[in-house]
Amino acid sequence: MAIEAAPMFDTDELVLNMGPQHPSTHGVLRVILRLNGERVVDADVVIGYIHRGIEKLTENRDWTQIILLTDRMDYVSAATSNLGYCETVEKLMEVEVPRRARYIRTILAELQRVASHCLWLGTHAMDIGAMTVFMYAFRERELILDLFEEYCGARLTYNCMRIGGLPLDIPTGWGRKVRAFCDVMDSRIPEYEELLTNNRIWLERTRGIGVISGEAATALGLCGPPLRGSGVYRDVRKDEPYAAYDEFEFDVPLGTNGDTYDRYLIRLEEFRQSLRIIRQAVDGMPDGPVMGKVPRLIKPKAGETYHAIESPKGELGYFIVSDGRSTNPYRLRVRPPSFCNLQGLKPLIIGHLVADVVALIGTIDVVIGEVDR
Amino acid sequence: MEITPAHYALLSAALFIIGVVGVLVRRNIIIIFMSIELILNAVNINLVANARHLENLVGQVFVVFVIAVAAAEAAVGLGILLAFFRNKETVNIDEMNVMRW
Amino acid sequence: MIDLVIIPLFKIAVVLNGVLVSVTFMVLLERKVIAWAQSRLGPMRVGPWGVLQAIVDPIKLILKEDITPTKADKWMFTLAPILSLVPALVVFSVVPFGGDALFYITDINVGLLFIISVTSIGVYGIILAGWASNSKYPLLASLRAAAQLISYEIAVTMTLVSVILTAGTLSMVGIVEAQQETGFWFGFVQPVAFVLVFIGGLAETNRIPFDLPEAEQELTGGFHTEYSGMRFALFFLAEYANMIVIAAVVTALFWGGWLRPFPSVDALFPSVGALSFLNLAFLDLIPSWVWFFGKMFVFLYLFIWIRATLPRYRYDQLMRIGWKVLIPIALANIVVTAVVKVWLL
Amino acid sequence: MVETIVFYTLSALILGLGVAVITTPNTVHSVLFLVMNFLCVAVIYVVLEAEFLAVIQVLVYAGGIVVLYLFVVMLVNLKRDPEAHQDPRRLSLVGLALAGAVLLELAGIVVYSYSREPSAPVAAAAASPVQGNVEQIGWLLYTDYLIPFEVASVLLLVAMVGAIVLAKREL
Repeated sequence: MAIEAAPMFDTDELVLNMGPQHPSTHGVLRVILRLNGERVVDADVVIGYIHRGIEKLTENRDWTQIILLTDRMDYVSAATSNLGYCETVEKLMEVEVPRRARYIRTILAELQRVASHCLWLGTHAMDIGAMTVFMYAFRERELILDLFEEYCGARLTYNCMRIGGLPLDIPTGWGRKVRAFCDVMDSRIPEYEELLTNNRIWLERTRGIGVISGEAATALGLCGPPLRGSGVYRDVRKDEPYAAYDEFEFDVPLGTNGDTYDRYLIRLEEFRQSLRIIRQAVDGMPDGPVMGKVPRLIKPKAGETYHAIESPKGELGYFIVSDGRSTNPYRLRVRPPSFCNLQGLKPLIIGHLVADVVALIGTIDVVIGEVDR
Repeated sequence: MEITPAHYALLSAALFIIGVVGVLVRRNIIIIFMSIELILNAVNINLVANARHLENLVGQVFVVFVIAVAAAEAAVGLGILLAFFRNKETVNIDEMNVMRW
Repeated sequence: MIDLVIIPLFKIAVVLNGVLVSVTFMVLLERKVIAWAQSRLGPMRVGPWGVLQAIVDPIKLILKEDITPTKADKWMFTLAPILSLVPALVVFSVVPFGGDALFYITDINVGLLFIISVTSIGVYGIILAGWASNSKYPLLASLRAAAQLISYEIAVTMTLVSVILTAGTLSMVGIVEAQQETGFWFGFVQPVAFVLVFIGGLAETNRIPFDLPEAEQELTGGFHTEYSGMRFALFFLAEYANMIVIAAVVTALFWGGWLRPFPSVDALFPSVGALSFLNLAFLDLIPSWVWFFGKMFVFLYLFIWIRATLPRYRYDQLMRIGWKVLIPIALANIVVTAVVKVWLL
Repeated sequence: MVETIVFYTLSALILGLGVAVITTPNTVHSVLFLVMNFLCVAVIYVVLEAEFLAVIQVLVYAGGIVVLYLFVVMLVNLKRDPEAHQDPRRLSLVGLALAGAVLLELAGIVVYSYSREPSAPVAAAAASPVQGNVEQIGWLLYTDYLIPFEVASVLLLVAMVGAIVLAKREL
């Protein structure tokens, strides 16, 4: 902690320790700020407070048990973590996943994206002081959790995918309920927009705050909405389609200014695009099995592979090495989008005020469970 | 016992002296500023007491001016103090021995 | 003796208790209204529709452990909440709740100035709380608070000057009576001043969108981060008492205080015989204090509504609004008022 | 009778708090004592039938100037007590003696002048066209004392500009 050790040479400077216990660091992120008045001169982002060694744990679990561990990484978006892991192992084993399973996976992943963005919108608005948006967004997230509960019985850590397909087919009438949810959500997005998009205070708090250029964002390795907010076209769903994304039509929203407001607009647009995908998937749902032909004992042949999906936070990649002998991975490494996006926090916050730090932690949408693993 | 202007004048004198002692004895310049405020208040008490005694509100008008001067003095004084503190890291009056920095 | 001591003491007791009790119900109201705004129910467990929550909340706060941080300045730490609450309560001594002398504690000829000056002391509670806690977040918050309160106090005071010019008196009762005489509430005569005072009031009571000194998400609660139990409750009381003060002042200065609405319906429609059925004299049957509290309630509701709707300003934006928007408008308002008053009327 | 009690209580408070202001080692405490002192002085003004000044005293001194002091005390946030080491050149005792001499002189003047027969009353105040403390002060300020009043406003403006120039690091 270089900042702590440094002497306070200027009397106007104040070292402020934000977190790990702080209402707005979204978990146990710790940011050490050096302030001049209220302006951030220097910052140090400290992570690791809920490091649980998930990557190491996987080396002692068999391949199916690991799905359960992936739930605990990005705990507000468990389905996409499941999806990424399962697809990586399937790629390693060269298993064919039935089309129906891929459709359902897509629906689950997009519902999860909407749920995760709801949580992001609520907390982000809450950080900037708009408390009602929080409740509105959670109201809709609740509907999604109900859908998940009906599908797999869990509300947060779903464990809802299996290598080679899905553990369960969708319940009867579930598709209709998803359609109904899409209609509800469509009518609710204008409510958020009404409260925020043209709100003068919201504009003043987000426009021109945390501007990052496309080149800088690429150089920092940002991904997901923070990268697209700077106008860089990168979406794994389009670039390297997985699940059933190649069969659906959707747009990838791009920002122009790369500021907090653009990132906000992009996520709002992603709500709409996700709903568009869900509708297409529900309407075109094929019949058939939901589980592919997978050996009873999962034991991929020796080799290594990397596979990425677009989680709500950005590019979620898994790199897996199998030695082909044991029933657990030799090495599993996650490329978590939150961790990579957190790299952008320090350059973003320097020069801004304390209040903006909170807004910027919100705008890059980190889940510390995924950062620390 | 009736309270005469003399009582107020004595109160005023005593407060005045407390202020003077503060200015002469303390070395913390903020305390010295505050002592000056005490002195000004002592004067004000005297003015108001005599304004009532003489049934002439001019005394009170003077107090308004004194308060204005006190406000100006505090603003400029503390501005100087801040500028000084930024350069020398002290508020000790004895270390204020340069005319420029 | 009775007139001089007993009756004022009785009135003071009634007002103090009234304020403190209404604060607890204010909290309940706020929770309920915000809950409705957010499509929730709010407190429902204690009593019918959660009404008794207003009583349970203070009991909880009183029973909680009262912690003093080890390195805090103990005297200051205890004094700060008191310094914060007392001015908020003292102000009520000149608020005219009704037309009759029975409904206000006293009417002094510098009433409005008295309110301004006493509320300006409230800032000590906040500054000292931040300083005495010996902790960085409260200190930052209290520096913010001091700057904010002083800035907005200037704006509000400047604005009130134009009201004083219009009314020609500093007495609170006198101002309401001036509105009775002219027949127009100053809210219609001085709409700009009303808006400025209301915005300034939001800022002085640290309400959203100006709640920077206690911004939970930035400063973990602000100047009262280190407080708990009863001492925290005092800050809480002070904030809500201040809200009631602002609502009462706005009511008295701009919306006719205890006067009934449409004071001069005859003056508005002098020749329209068809409107004679609009005889609003029956409104006189409602006691004056009911009008006062009714109007006050509207503004308190507005406070809560705003809190449920708006995000928070940033510190520099807040200062910019205070100094570069509110104060110039207030000054212009004074000039316009003076010109109109001297040459045009 | 009431006035006597009030006067002596307030005097004791004012002088006690005044002494506290200049003797307390902690500057923040000192500032707080100063506020209380000013509030007591405001009460004295009320006793002396100067309500306007009492309110102005609270508004300007307690609500403005002393907040400024408090602000500065917290900003400079001393790490080293200025009184920590005695400066040999500093002659505090001489200062105290000097103050005592001034006190004696002042007391002498007060006692001497007030113990004499009151001289012929000073010219009574010109009949003011308005009633009430606030109105009368306002009248005086805007008629007889208009020029000083404007000068005072210029003084405040100069002080404001000066304070900003001094305290701001870069303009």
